[in-house]
Amino acid sequence: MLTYSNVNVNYGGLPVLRDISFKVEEGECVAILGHNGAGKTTLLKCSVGDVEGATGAVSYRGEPVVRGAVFMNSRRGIGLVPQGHNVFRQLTVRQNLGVAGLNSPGGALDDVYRLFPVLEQRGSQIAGSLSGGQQQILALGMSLMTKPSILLLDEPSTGLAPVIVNDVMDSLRQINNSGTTVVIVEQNIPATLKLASRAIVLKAGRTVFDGASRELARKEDLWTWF
Amino acid sequence: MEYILTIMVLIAIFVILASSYNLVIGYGGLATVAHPIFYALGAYTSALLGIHFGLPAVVCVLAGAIVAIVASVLLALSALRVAGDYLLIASLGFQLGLLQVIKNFEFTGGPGGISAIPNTITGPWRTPVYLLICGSIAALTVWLIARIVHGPYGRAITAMRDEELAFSALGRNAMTIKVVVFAIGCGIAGIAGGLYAFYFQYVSPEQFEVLHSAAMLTMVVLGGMGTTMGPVVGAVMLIAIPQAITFLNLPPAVMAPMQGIIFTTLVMLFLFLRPAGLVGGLSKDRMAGRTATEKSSAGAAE
Amino acid sequence: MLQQGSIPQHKGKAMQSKLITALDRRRFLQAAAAAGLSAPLAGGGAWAQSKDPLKIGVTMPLTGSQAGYGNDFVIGMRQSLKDLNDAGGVAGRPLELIVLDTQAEPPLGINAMNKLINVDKAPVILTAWSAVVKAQAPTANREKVLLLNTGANAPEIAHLGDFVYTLFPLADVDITALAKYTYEKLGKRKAAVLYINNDTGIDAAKIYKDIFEKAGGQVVAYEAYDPKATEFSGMLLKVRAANPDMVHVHGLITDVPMVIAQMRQLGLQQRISSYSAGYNQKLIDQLGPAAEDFIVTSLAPGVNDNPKVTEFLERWKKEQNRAPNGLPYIQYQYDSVLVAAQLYKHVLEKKQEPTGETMREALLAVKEFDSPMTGKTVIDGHRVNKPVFLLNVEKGQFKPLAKLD
Amino acid sequence: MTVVLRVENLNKAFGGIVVADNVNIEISKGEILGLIGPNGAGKTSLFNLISGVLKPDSGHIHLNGRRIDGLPLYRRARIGIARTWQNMLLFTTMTVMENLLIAPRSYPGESIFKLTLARESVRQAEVEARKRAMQILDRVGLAGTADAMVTDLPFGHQKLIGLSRALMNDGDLLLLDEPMAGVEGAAYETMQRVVRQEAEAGRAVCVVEHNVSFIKDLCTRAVFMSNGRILQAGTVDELLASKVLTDLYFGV
Amino acid sequence: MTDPLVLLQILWTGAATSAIFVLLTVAFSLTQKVTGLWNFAQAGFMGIAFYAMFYVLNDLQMPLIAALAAGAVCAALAAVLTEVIGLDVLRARKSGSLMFFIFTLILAQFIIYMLTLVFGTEPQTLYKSIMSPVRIVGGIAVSNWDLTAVATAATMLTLLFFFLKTTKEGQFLVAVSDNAKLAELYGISAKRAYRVTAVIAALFICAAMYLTGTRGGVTPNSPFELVLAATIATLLGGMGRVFIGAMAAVILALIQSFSVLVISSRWQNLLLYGFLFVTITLFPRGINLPRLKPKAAASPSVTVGKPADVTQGS
Repeated sequence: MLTYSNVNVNYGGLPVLRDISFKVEEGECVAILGHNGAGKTTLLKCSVGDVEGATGAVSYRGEPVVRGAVFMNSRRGIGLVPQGHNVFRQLTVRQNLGVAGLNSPGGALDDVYRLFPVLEQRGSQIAGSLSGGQQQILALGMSLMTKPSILLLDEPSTGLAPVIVNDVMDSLRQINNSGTTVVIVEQNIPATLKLASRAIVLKAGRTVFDGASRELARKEDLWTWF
Repeated sequence: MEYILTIMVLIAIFVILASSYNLVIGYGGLATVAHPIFYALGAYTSALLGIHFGLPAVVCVLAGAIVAIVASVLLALSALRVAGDYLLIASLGFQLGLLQVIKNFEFTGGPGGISAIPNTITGPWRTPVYLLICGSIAALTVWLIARIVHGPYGRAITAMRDEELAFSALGRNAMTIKVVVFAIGCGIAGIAGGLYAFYFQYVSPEQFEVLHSAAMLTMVVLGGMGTTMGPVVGAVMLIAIPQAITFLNLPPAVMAPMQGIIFTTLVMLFLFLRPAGLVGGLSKDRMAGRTATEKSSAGAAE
Repeated sequence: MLQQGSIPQHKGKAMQSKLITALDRRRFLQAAAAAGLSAPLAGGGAWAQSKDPLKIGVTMPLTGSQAGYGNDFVIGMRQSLKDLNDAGGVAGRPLELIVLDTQAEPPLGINAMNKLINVDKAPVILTAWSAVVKAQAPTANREKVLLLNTGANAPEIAHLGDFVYTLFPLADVDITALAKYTYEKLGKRKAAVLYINNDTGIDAAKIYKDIFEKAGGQVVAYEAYDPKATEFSGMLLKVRAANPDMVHVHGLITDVPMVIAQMRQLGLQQRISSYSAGYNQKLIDQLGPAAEDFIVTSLAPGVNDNPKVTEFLERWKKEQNRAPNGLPYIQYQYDSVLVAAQLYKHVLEKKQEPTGETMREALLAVKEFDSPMTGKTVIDGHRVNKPVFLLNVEKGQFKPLAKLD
Repeated sequence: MTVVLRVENLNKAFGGIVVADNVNIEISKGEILGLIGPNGAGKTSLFNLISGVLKPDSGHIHLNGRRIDGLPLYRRARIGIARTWQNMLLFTTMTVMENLLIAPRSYPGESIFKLTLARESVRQAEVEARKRAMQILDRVGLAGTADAMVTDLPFGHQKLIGLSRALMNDGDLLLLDEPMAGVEGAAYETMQRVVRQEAEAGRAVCVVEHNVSFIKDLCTRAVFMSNGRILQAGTVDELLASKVLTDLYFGV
Repeated sequence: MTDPLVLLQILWTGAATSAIFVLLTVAFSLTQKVTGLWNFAQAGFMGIAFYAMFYVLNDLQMPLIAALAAGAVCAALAAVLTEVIGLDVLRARKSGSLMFFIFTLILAQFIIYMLTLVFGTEPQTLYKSIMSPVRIVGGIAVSNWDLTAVATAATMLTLLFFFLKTTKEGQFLVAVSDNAKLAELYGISAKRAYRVTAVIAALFICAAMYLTGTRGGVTPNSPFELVLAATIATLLGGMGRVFIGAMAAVILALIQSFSVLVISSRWQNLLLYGFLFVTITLFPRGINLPRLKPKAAASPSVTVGKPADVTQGS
């Protein structure tokens, strides 16, 4: 569904991604792990064409990802939830969801409300005034409004209380079970490994592990990767 | 010949202005548009002192510079707390407001300006002597600014502009540097004002309208912001080109707008083709922020 | 001949003179063509080439907000020039106007003047617009070039120095007359004075106020407005509250119609006066019936007072296909060239080199000049006096109201 | 051992996000303290609080017994806090040498008065600073690049320049924010060597680093942070062996 | 002076004439909100709109509707071209704000010189007459122009409000102005939003120039004054708050009108610039008018990931 082949990215002399190749299959749930600076965010950005000067090929359903026009990739069904509670801060919750769903006729509002009842309750609240956890949930809900076929998440649990992290992960599981492919970048490794069946570990821009989550847990040199 | 010399005096004055503006905006990274008002303060102060107290021209010009410095420090202390676009707009308000004050006071001659500024040098050698004075001061300004920006002080300025946070965290006081750079730049503009007043013996508020800061800015950018010789080249070109165009003997109704069109077209062309300016060489479009690569490298660590 | 002695010296002065002469000639040809001189030039080509023209510098706003006047001023001058040259010029030499643009802005005025003095070597320069004259004065005094004002009226012009003279009566002449007339003849007691906040307005408004109050009247509102303003309601309502019985608006043709329009729209029905800048058909066009009973001054006789003016106007209409902007001013422009020619004549007759100093001496010596369009010009120190004509708008036209001496 | 830095009951929150939750830390002369924890744990924020980029909501910071939490950023550097940055924050339009010359604690060239009135002292300071800068560059093996633009250097070298610049400040406390991120090979070795030397020379060093082997090799003591709180302190081995922390980190 | 009729008259006339100011402020402020730019090139678009109308009315002798259409189309075209040829390039280069500032300012000057070349510098009015019929309503003079101005401003503001609130394209603008990068992730093209904004701004500019040109003379240079006023109102309203900016425009106009009662009218401009300077130094985020929804403002705003780059946790 999503294919990376020999992707390389450099920022001002620093190689951020080196020769990354992997495939995400339809319906999979993949975790991408690695410490700060390992290149995880860049990796995600490549799949919506938001990285200048990336070499190699990223393709989605056999078609290459359009470079430099994020909105076109988004319309094709690639949903990215960026890091840092990215919501339209000046709009209400309902407006946020509305705006996100504008390009996907039919609407997924009911599904989103079923998944995240809190969004319905907070419908008229200005998004910027939500708590961090609620913003993260809103961002997730907004992404679902685009009815993505593949959902890429960048550290959805950052700054969330542990209880909420569980909620978010549960929702993601439901989303994945309903047929949406999920790729998740996380620092919160335990929660992520419970969710994802497959893990990819990046270190300094290279893939150092790609396999089943259960296998990862057995690795002896785990600490040296992080 | 005399006419050419007069133009050269004007060029010298604008070299002083553009260079000092470059110190503030190019090297200091302080985006203000209030430079003409300091030029005005210098001009008015020296003109008024010359007329009412008959002080020697040198004293008047220096007093003008001091007034410009004092005003610039006042502006700096209130406006340098805000940065970027805000500083731009705050300085705009300062410029427009102070000019309005000058226009409305009687002792400044109101909107009509002051015309009876005493002549300090008489005789056929007046313009050559002025050219010598203005030229020397222009050269001195360029030299002084080059010295400032290339010595240890300039290093501090550059570092401050490059990365203010790291700069402060190394023990350097960014605010002091900003205020001092601003004051020096504006003080030099004040001197230019004094020279103008004594040479042309006439000052009026229109000469210091905010659009003139666009002209000065254009000189700086066209020549090469943050370079020593850039503003010099810019000032020479921007004064000389319109003068040269007047020799084409176009009908007047075409002349003025043609001058403007040629001028703005040139500026836009340079803006797009040589964003770093004529003298800019290899330095990048670095005036009001970092370049693309720097920015993304800052974000590269996720 | 008399003047020949001066020419070689003039010619041999500097290396660049050749280039400049070439430039000048080209400009002259262009100027001649522009002024419709091409036909007589063909006939008089022989003398035009054999003898250097006598130069008269002109600095006028040819572009910018005042260009409408400035350009017409120059047309007026060129008509005068044509008539002079058709009649053989001065002492057999043609006259030449070298016209530079000031945009009515002081720095450009200085710049243009420098060019006229240094490149074109004109000993006499005709100029107008108060701020420009003020700015040029130090240069004139320093370089000893005769600067003649042909249209600015700031009273300060009388005190600008030894080389600055006016051919145009300053504001104290017409404004004094108008203020007196308003009090004495129109019987107004409470006046409001609105003026543009620049050289034109400030001094004139002061004079109006002084004279009106001295006469026994009361100035109940005295307000300045920014030259760039387009919105006057607040000021006008202040006037309305003060309830004057006469309003004097001292501004330019760019703003006076707007002031009057907004005034009428706010329900102020008082009679309005202005000075000669308001003497412009455009104002009536823009205001329609609201312009009725509007009083302006004129410092030159009109069509009814002087047949030459009628002739001049007809010729203008024929050549330009329209009426001139600010006719009374343009009459002064026509006459100003004649004054300059008379100065040249005097200097050349005395076998002097025409320089700023000799031209100035000539001015003081001749003192009285024929001025067909505006009546005799008598140089009285740094002032001139002329009769003041008042006009009133009746049924969409300026009609003579009074002549005040 | 002399305590160089003492942080007492430090608190800081942005809106609802707590970056420092009653943090207490002491670092002594010659010690290298490792600061580990997941992303968002508040490690960099702690550096920012100590160096003065951020003002704490409450709590005290002492350097060599002197309370410093009220001082502005630049004053703290002058009394002896040197730090590096996660994103390096090098002066990108300047050469390597120039980057270093900005950094000495005393910099008379910063004063326009000294520049005009005490030229000689400025010159003297300049000469000394250059000498010191060359020594430091020599130590990191980059003496040859003194006149190169920093942006022309490879990433690992830029990191070393970031460190060298901090070393120009000869104060007692050195804060290193992810010195190893993106660094490999020879540069890695150099970094490790230089940091160790600094500690041996008597500085108190605090390192934020994800590279656990680096922490393991260098640090005698480490603290584990999460959600702005210090969860555990001890030797590196203790921390790594701790079931709680490993679970927290990996949940295996 | 304290005659209530006078005060009412000032209020009415001030409010009516502020319509021009309001329309231009909305154009400027909306552009600033969506694109994040201080687009001084709008001074040029104003000139284009005016002279297009002037040309169609006076030289082609066509009806008003054609003139308005021509003015709007020409201004919109210029605005969109500026986006495509100029601003997009600078954006792609990630130029500093000073570059944008110079570019828009120089472009405005360029357009103004072009217009000068073609139309000269004489002040022109759209119609020969600048008089407009007046009726007295309860002792207050109300001119047709006043009514047109108020109606135009009110209609256009209402339309804009509903455009932004209810239409898809309008919501795109809102999203892009809030966070362009994020909007792209939801399939919204920022470039397209910028262009739509340029067109809307052109419509407002055209309406404003119609009002200006029927009230007094316009020269190629006059838009500079106008754009300056719009900048100031935008700032006082607080950036990104278009409708509050429009309110600020009305209030500023009224303050100017009323100030005449206490100070000489020649000091009016100083008042304006003084406001600008004080506001920007004391309240760089604009004067905070009490929010209509106090609850939303009172609840703690979370600034995750915002507290400057350096504070991002490791």
